[in-house]
Amino acid sequence: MSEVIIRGRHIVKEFRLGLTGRLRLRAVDGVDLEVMRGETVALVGESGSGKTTLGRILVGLLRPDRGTVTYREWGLGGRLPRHVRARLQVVFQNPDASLNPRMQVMDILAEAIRAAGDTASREEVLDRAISLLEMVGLSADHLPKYPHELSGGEKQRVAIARALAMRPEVVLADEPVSALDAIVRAQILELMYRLQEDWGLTYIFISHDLSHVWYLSDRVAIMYAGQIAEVGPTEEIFREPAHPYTAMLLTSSTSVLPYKPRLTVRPVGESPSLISPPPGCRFHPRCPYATEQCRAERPELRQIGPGRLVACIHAEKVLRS
Amino acid sequence: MVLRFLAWRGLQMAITIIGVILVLFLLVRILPGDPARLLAGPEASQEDVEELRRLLGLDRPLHEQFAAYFLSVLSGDLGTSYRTGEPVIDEIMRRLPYTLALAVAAQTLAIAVAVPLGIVAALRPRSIAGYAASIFGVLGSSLPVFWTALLLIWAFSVELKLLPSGGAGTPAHMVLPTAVLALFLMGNLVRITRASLLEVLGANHVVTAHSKGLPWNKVLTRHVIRNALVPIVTLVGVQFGTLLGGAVITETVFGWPGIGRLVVESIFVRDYAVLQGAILIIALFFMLINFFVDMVQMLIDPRTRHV
Amino acid sequence: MTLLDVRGLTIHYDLPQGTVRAVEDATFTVDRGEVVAIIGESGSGKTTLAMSIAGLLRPPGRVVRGHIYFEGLDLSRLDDEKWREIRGRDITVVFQDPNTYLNPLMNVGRQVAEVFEAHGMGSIRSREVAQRAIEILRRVRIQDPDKRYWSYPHELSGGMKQRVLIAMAIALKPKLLIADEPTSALDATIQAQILDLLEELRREMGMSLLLITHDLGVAAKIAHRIIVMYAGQIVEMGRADEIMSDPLHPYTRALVRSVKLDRKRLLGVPSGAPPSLISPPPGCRFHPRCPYATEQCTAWRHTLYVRDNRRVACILYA
Amino acid sequence: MSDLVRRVKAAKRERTAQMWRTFRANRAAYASLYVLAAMALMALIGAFYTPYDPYRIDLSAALGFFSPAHPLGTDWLGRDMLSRIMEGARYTLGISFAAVLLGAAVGSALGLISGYYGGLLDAIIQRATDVLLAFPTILLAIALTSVLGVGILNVVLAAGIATVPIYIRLVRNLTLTLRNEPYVEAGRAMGLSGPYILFRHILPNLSYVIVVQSTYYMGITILIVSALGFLGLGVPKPIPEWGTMIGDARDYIFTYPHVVLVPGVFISAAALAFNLLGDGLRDALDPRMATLLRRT
Repeated sequence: MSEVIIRGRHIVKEFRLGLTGRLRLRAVDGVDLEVMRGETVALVGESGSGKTTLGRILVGLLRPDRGTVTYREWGLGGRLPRHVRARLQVVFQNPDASLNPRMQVMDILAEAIRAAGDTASREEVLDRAISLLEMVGLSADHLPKYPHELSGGEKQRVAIARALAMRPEVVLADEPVSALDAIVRAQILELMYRLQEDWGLTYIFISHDLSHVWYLSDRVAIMYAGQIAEVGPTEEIFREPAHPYTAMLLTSSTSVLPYKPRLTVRPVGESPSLISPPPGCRFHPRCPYATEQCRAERPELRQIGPGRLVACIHAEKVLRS
Repeated sequence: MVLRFLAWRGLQMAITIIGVILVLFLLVRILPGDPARLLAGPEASQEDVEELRRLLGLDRPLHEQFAAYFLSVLSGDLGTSYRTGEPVIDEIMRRLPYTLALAVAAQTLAIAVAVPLGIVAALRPRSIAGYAASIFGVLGSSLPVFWTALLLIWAFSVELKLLPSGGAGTPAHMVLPTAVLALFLMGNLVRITRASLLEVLGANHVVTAHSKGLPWNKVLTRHVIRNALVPIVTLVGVQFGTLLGGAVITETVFGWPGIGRLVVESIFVRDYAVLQGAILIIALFFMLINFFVDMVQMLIDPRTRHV
Repeated sequence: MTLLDVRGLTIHYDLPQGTVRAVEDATFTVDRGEVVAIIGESGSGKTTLAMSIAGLLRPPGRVVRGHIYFEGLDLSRLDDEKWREIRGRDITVVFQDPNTYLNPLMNVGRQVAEVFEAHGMGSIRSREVAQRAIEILRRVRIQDPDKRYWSYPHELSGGMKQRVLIAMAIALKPKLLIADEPTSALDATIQAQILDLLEELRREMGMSLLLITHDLGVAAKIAHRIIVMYAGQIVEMGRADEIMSDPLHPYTRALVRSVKLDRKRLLGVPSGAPPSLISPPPGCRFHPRCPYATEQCTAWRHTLYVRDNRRVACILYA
Repeated sequence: MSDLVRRVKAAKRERTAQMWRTFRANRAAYASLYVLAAMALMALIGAFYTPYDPYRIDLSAALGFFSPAHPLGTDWLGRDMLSRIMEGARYTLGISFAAVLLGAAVGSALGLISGYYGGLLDAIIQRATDVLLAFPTILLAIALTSVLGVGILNVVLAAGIATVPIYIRLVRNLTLTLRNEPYVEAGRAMGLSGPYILFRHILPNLSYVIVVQSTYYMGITILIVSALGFLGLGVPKPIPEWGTMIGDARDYIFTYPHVVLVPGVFISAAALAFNLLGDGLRDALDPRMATLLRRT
């Protein structure tokens, strides 16, 4: 369980904006994160927190500007051998855009099956496509369909089947259910859970919905303004947040959670601009615990318990209150 | 912000202008035939031609020739017309007012007819205006200009004897060329107006305007038409730019002494200095208008002010 | 006490592919000062219902049957001019997506000021109207309202834009505010602030709030009563806490189960998706997905049965 | 098994059939298809058979109006107008078609490369496009023919090159959008190669837009080609390219307007049909394209 398979060190990613690329938006700013085999690690944060960018970097879809990412013995920065690339797959948020509108489900799956190197006869491709569809709760009847003939949930199931065709070890699921209706959301989350149980998948699960995180994840990384605020086991973090931002997020959430967080932090303010973030701790303008020191120094991510890290100098105070 | 934008656009335009001058320079260089021989005339002796070649600097390497050409263009010297012996710039300046007058008249007429027609067509698709708009919309851009021009001459000059068939001088001379050009412009203008208005009518902010209880006429003027103007202004800019140089055919048919006709004349008499100069001026105008359109766009649409 | 009384409201969309039965036989009331949430999945008809109450239903949508009484006045029989007076003053709307519901080419202050102009309180150019707009912007906690007055929508964050939309909606102290997914495009911490603001304004002004949402969590947080819609019909209504703790209708049960997630369990939510509203299944529209469905369900006619404080449209409770 | 394969293929056919049904519902576009088919047929027949020799001068029959012997009349040299129209169809339509093909192929290829690979190549292509876009299209075509001289191939080149920058812009912008589509990113995650993604995922989604745009450009190019002919910068005389016919006949407008009227009707009909066909194709191939086309 505790075998680290993806290791991200001091990851920095900037995007250039404006006509001349004069403005730099630092989407991810010095992040360390590890992903363990067979676990689900959730990246949680609001829009602009850098969770999507970080997720893509962790599976080698984006190259960091600084820092290193390794998957087992391979560095994720340049081109990967095909069989390694295949082991890191993605499922995206928007089911409408994640399938090529001109391809039938058959072609979509066949492409993935061939790319996985499972080539062979047409019959075998067809067999494999059907078994993939059955794995995700669809049937051979879906093979002739075009994406626009599928419902949102069905599209997302096909996208999952396409990822599974590669026989991945790690799947990055970037808000896979946020565009769906409540019941379909639950269906897809349940499917993800079952697939993980059956195939020992490792998930990097990006979400802003805390009940989904609660359902699926073993560990959570709370992100704020391009940095990690807090990392740790899901249950511990939900019960005992150590970062004031985590507490604010839990207080704000309308998700139905089994218990209220111990600490209530009234939500105020908005996330800062990543072009010119506040100095020191980026959360200090919204933080009820902020002191002079918070305005001046960037807090380091430090260990406060087994597997728990937090980037707040007042973490002990937060935990006690 | 605005200053930065201006600087950026200015730089972009400068690069484009250099490119345009280079293209025009090369166009003449790769012309079939020897420019020195052309200038000297068929009767000139071989020595005279060589002499002229040296005088014109045509014996020097290409990049030196370009540098010389470029510098003279920058100093406002577009060369001399071999036909009239006059500076090219003088000839162009004499023609420009005619082209401008025709372009302004045609564009104004097109806007005055097409924009209201497009608006009514969007609001009442099943009205007479709606059908008229669809007909104008496809017909205007499908009829060849030279043909409509000839048909109008036939109808109004030959049969009805109401208007002169060509030339310039009185306001009556302007009527037919203006009408021909305006009809051509109207096709696209009606279509864009109608489509743009339909798009804005379906936009969410219009629902908000209704939800305030705002009267329909205010919703229309403040929230629909104004927003629909953005693509219309862009198209008008492109059209006006095209008119300045692209009214070649109308000017030719009606013998209108504008810059477009100058282009055609100089092609036929192989007066390449004039051709180069005229096209350069047209391209400059075209770019200037695009720039101006961007500025107007910034006035209408605050989102474009942040770049 | 009753402010809004909707009776047998039926709305259809006439499309080339057929008639969409978007809302069928909707009957419910909203009391003064009450927060009622209409909850349903996309395509359940909840937005259509809200739009028709606000008089913003657009063709091809049309009210086929039923009445909407607002303070005893039948809104479904109102002419355009009378509607215009009520809309924006007595009944107002806050929309889902703050990015597209504001005019991108007009500064936000003027867009708020237009509400005053629309109801005969002076031109948007007048200093007095501008001042009132600034006060309203201050009321929805926009900082530096006199500076923000001149901002264009793209210069504001999503949360700020939503505050501007709320400012328009509360400017004339409405009796009924309809909020259509007011927070679903926003981040959690902003969403909480907006919900707090709405609740605070409702108390202060004594208005009623009709909340349209797909998010049971949002509904549970601020609504007194919840109305659950499925495929164009009301399937259940009752007190929010009761619905959350003890859902009766099989659809409501599935819905509640799908938001009250336990860690890593099989959830047992029904498969399938809502039916087409052009040719809905006969009888109970949920029966093809329902674990309790019997023969009778296909012949059943939509009825809301009373059970304690609850109304539920399922033959199990007949 | 084979039953499934059959169903997959049937669904593919059904999708095509659905497009065809949408297209046919647009009556103007459907009618245009017939008009264009008739014109193409006319051009084809014209290559082998015309009622009269289109180049034979017969002054005794000069300037005849419509008659059973000469359905479209004769011109001032007594040449049969119908025969000349049939002969000219090959040139006007053929040259326009070749020019659009050239412009679309070169422009799309450059736009695709520019948009997909970016970098220095993109910068160079973009600056060159800026320069070409600084000239009004018709002027660019005129300037090119004046350099290249009269000739069929030269008209194709001039009219084709004149549209290249417009295709580059369109295709580049679309490529930039498509490149970031999640299904393209998923393809990258699967380890699909750049060229494969380009041809399998980007190009097919682009191709519909290129086809529709090219249909519209057929309309515009017919006008440009005939305008060049009208000015005497097109095909060499005495080839009866339709625009050239009008240009040669313009002095007779005062006395015998039919010599101008007839070729003009054909040019207009062809241009109109392509414009209407474009609308029909746009709606049938992809309803979302209307916004896509306008945005770029």
